[in-house]
Amino acid sequence: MKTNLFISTSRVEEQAERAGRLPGRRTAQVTGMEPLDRQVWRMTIRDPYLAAHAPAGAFINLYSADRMTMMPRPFGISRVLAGEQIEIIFAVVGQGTNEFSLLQPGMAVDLLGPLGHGFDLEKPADYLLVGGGLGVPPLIRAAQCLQGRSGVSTTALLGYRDHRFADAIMGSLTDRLESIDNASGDVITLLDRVSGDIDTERTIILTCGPLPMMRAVAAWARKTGLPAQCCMESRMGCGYGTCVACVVDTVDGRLKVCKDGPVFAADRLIWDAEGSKEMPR
Amino acid sequence: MKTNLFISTSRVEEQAERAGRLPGRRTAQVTGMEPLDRQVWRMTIRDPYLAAHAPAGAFINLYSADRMTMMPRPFGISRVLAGEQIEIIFAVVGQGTNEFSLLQPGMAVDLLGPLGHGFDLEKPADYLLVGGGLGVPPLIRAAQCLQGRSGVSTTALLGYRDHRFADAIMGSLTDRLESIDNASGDVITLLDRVSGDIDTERTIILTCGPLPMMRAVAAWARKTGLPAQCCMESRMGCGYGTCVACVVDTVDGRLKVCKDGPVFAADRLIWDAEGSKEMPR
Amino acid sequence: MSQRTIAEMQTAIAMDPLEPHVWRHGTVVAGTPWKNPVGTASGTFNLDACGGYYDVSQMGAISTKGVSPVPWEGNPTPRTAESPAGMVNSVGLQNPGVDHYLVDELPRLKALGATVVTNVAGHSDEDYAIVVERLADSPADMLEINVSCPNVSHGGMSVGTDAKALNRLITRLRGLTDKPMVVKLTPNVTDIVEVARAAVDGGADALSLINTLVGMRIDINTGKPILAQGTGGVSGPCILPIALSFVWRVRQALPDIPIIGIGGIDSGRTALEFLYAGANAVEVGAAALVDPVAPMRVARELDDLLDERPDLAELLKKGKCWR
Amino acid sequence: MSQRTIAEMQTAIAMDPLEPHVWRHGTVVAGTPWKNPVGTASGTFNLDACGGYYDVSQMGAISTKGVSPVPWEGNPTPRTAESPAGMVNSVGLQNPGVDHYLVDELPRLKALGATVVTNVAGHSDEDYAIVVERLADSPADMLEINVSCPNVSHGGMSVGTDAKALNRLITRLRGLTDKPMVVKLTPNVTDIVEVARAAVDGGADALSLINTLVGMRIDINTGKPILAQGTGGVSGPCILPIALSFVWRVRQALPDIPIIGIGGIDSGRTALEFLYAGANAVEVGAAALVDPVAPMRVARELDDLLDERPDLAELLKKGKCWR
Ligand SMILES: Cc1cc2nc3c(=O)[nH]c(=O)nc-3n(C[C@H](O)[C@H](O)[C@H](O)COP(=O)(O)OP(=O)(O)OC[C@H]3O[C@@H](n4cnc5c(N)ncnc54)[C@H](O)[C@@H]3O)c2cc1C
Ligand SMILES: Cc1cc2nc3c(=O)[nH]c(=O)nc-3n(C[C@H](O)[C@H](O)[C@H](O)COP(=O)(O)OP(=O)(O)OC[C@H]3O[C@@H](n4cnc5c(N)ncnc54)[C@H](O)[C@@H]3O)c2cc1C
Ligand SMILES: Cc1cc2nc3c(=O)[nH]c(=O)nc-3n(C[C@H](O)[C@H](O)[C@H](O)COP(=O)(O)O)c2cc1C
Ligand SMILES: Cc1cc2nc3c(=O)[nH]c(=O)nc-3n(C[C@H](O)[C@H](O)[C@H](O)COP(=O)(O)O)c2cc1C
Ligand code: FES
Ligand code: FES
Repeated sequence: MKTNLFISTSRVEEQAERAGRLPGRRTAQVTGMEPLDRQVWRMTIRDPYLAAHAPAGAFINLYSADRMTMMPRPFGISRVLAGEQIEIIFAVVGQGTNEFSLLQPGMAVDLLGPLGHGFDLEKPADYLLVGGGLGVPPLIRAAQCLQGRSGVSTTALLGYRDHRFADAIMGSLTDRLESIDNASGDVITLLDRVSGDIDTERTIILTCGPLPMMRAVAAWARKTGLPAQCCMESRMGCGYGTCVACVVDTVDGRLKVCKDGPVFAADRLIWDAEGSKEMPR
Repeated sequence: MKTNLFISTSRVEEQAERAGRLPGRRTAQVTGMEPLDRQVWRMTIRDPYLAAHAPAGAFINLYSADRMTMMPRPFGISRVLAGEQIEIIFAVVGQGTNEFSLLQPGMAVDLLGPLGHGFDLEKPADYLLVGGGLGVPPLIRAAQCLQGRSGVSTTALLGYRDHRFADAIMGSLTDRLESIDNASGDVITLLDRVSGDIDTERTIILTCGPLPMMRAVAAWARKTGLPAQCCMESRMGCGYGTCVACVVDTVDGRLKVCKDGPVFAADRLIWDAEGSKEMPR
Repeated sequence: MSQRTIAEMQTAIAMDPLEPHVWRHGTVVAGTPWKNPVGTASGTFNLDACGGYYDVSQMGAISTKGVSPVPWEGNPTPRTAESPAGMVNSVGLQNPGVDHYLVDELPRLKALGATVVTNVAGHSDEDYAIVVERLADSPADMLEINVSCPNVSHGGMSVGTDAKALNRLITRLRGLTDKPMVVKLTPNVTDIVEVARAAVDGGADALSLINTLVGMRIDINTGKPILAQGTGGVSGPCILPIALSFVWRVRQALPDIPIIGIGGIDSGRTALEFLYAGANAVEVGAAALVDPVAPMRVARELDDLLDERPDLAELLKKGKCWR
Repeated sequence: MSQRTIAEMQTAIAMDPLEPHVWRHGTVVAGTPWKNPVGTASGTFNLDACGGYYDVSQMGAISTKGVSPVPWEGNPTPRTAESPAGMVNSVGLQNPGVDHYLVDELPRLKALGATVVTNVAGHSDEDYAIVVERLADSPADMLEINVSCPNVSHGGMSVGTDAKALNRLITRLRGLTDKPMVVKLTPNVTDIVEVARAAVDGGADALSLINTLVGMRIDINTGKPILAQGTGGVSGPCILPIALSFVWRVRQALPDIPIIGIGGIDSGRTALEFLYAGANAVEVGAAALVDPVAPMRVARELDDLLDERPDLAELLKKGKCWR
């Protein structure tokens, strides 16, 4: 049951366009909901504005229909799909994600976005997409944006706790895919495995995953001399840059993950500072 | 969207029966929703326990699916229907009733009940059912309980603001029905109109409606020497007798509308005391 | 209420809170054993009302409605207003008085086997003293001195916000009874630690907190307060984070005093937050008003959660708390 | 947020909060005219973030993030935790300092035509004095002295809970500027009226209240607070009834001081409750974090509601308040 004070996608988007503003919070329609793994779901949402404005690394806020749990739940956009749809992939970890997993096609969900400053994919290069678990979704979008670009190659290296739930989607978008589960190692194992094939002049690492993983990837990149872009997580109060809750320490000061990021160059991040203590999954 | 911590009708009712207790709050299925007037709805709910235990004058609590509005919304049971259903009739006046009006058959709603101490219908008598607006529902249930009883006659006198939304239902259950709208008068007009036909030895008044109306009916009954039972309204904190929020002043002390009532003998109520200041609609 | 996964929700759904249950995790509050760490909060439990829905003897404890020396009429109605994820009440301690309590609710509760915390109300030191004296050799297991009700004009919160007055009152009451005496604190103060210390120094065996926060709602159609009394006390999930921080601050300052945590508890998980904040037990208030079985459900959920937390469970069993 | 009928909801749905609008109901706070009675609350507005979503010049006023004499780093993360119908934050006044503010956010806001309330933060009387002096001949329309932040260890709330210290501070600041000076009060006190009086006696032209209530959440998987700082400040709809009662109590005691009501406002209707409680204007905080357009929507809804309340609208226009 949902009695919503917010207005439908199309109206908000029209109103914002008329006023020359960004579209604010709005109610959009869920178009698909499919399990990819135990407690991991793939959800599609129809929202024309998002479908037209979804840079790789950008995320959206979803909001619970139960106003007792009012804070934003941020999720990386994993793909743009035909019919003005976007896709997210999420794990059920609490109240909000549980509620979202119960949504059915045709039902409504409130959202805000696109949010954040994404990956820099300007350069033609060999992109190494290094992802862990629920950090894979923004890399899928990166792969989608890079697909078919001339002078570009893509290799995905994915680490999972157990089931390799994102391999099928990612595999269809990249030139090469290697994945591993906890039992056999981690993405550093994969990086070491492919390191022989890397053209260090042409390679750019994009990474997203649990903080310890990204820390290890950043260290590996530094050691190897490769540029790396890290897509960070942080507990958010607004997701659009107003509350200063989500900061991370960088050589340029305490920056907002939601607006200055979530993507930061690995060599700008201060990995052990207080500002990045929270462990993302 | 509803993620509910409470358990379905049948399970709660079974659990309670097994434990020899009353069934607590549970989730039941809405089976029908139909407008009777602008902003007035007739809703049916499947709940076996309620269908089997619904004395006239009893009410149920409905709860919002939005836990930000958590307090109970009490509604009189208007009828028991085939298929283990009960019916309520309600007006949209705020957040909760608005939400309920948007429920569709098949959707879920949380409820508690039956609650309260209803009308005394023991005596074979000529019952005068005097109702105003949204006070009519419990009188409909009274008429349903009295229907076909030997030695009983029923006359409904109903006052409405404008549209006579309950006449059709009430008319099918009573021997005689008179109704009036604000423009032409009030239920006292109707009482005066039928007073010539009344056998004062055999007549019992049952009344429910806005406080000023019930006050007038009680005064009319006193004057005429007829016994009257009044079904009261009060702002509730729990609806089942635990919080002492809903009191009304009586010659027996401050009593709970939700548990000692909602039905009180007119001559036990202290009509002008502080305890009954709130104006029901 | 947050962070409940599907699996956990299914457990909750499968659980029958009315089924006979052998409690695995008890607690001890100021020497009094509770079957489990979950009690009912005063003013949100009534035997005739709640006893129909669950076996009240199976609660950790039952804190009964505040009793005064003589029957009290309470405040005019309306006495409740809704607020976001909560409510405001101004019941004003309507109760039939201690004499009635001693011959009616208390013996019936004890006959059922309940652990009873008798909540004591007064308009003056004298009032409290009369009630405590009358209860001194009653079968009540513990007394809970309510110096924190925002809905009475004298006594109540005015004592609970003044450390000196509170200390004087508790010292006096201490002389009147050997029963474990819990002092129930109000959050409507600048310095909770000062007030808590005053109660403990006066002889309190335990503290319970929080009572309601002063609040109100206004009817925008009349421009006037919804409650007849104007203001009332706010309770329910909305006060959860506030209540937790009060318990936490008192626990940091007073490592040894037993604490009953109260405020916004509506699940085993929120109860558990209080135990980690340093409470030895908790009480469920407003949640019981919107679901009669809530206190029992919270107790059952907590019993399960404590299975996975043997360290905490062990401390509670010994009358100690999480640090 | 309660009592919205279908018809009203349809109006809300039909309303375009971004459409050019001629405000029908303004207010005056301590001599400063506001286009409408709705401002943004400090710490929940950032020009770069919010300016994208609506025309910030159309708000009644913009209260900017607290500025300190030098840049502040704020607290470690996590800085937010959810709570029922609200949130707890411990941002700790991270800000780039008053010099940056004077060359960046303030001139840009003024260039857009916004009415600006500059929120002032400090760790000591000296800090506040430095900032106020620097702002004395800036284009800021009003200053709002934040003596109520629960998230900084010195200054902040410690001044706001001590009437004497507050009076001393405000008296000093009064000597430094002729700008309308609003003092922002904390609800974490026993006696709000005493503190309010101390501010007014020190020379405050207006009061704004409430700032956040101290609160916390605990992660039941670790047994530790979610916020790195332990406790933080609670805001959002959950504090609405509490905030209303603070405004109401100050208004009863101080009939003439202009008041900006803050706390849990998320609709024209909840804003209106504050006006009936005696506020001359309101500010929208946490609601803006979960819907960037919320402050503008609240302002538009209130403009419509005031159409039907000409008496109240008339009072506000004259700088007076509802009694
Ligand atoms: C920029 C960004 C992108 C993300 N993308 C994805 C994604 O593509 N797929 C996915 O499964 N998850 C993603 N996450 C994590 C996801 O936001 C959380 O799992 C989710 O918010 C948890 O909500 P909940 O209500 O189920 O949990 P609860 O614990 O009940 O949430 C309570 C509060 O804590 C916040 N919170 C809880 N866990 C986290 C977390 N790990 N990080 C940040 N905030 C948290 C919630 O947003 C909420 O405000 C992303 C997080 C960020 C910051
Ligand atoms: C015993 C009893 C039986 C009732 N039977 C019916 C019925 O059959 N049909 C019908 O249309 N209405 C009935 N009412 C009134 C109905 O309960 C209210 O209209 C409804 O609760 C309003 O909810 P809301 O969320 O729309 O309004 P809101 O104003 O948003 O509600 C806020 C709070 O105030 C309470 N409240 C608001 N108005 C009233 C009121 N008039 N009386 C008591 N509490 C109120 C609500 O329950 C809620 O807790 C009955 C009330 C009582 C006490
Ligand atoms: C309707 C109502 C009546 C109350 N009566 C009392 C009382 O008599 N004595 C008392 O100490 N506390 C009383 N309280 C306070 C509660 O016991 C509890 O401290 C408070 O409601 C906070 O807990 P909660 O959020 O779980 O409700 C009352 C609360 C409510 C809602
Ligand atoms: C993230 C955040 C940051 C805040 N920062 C400030 C601040 O810098 N200065 C200040 O006076 N108040 C600050 N506040 C308090 C708000 O201005 C407001 O008083 C409080 O949040 C209550 O209003 P609300 O319930 O509408 O949020 C902040 C609040 C939040 C949520
Ligand atoms: S979450 Fe609010 S600034 Fe990033
Ligand atoms: S509403 Fe709680 S006792 Fe009647």
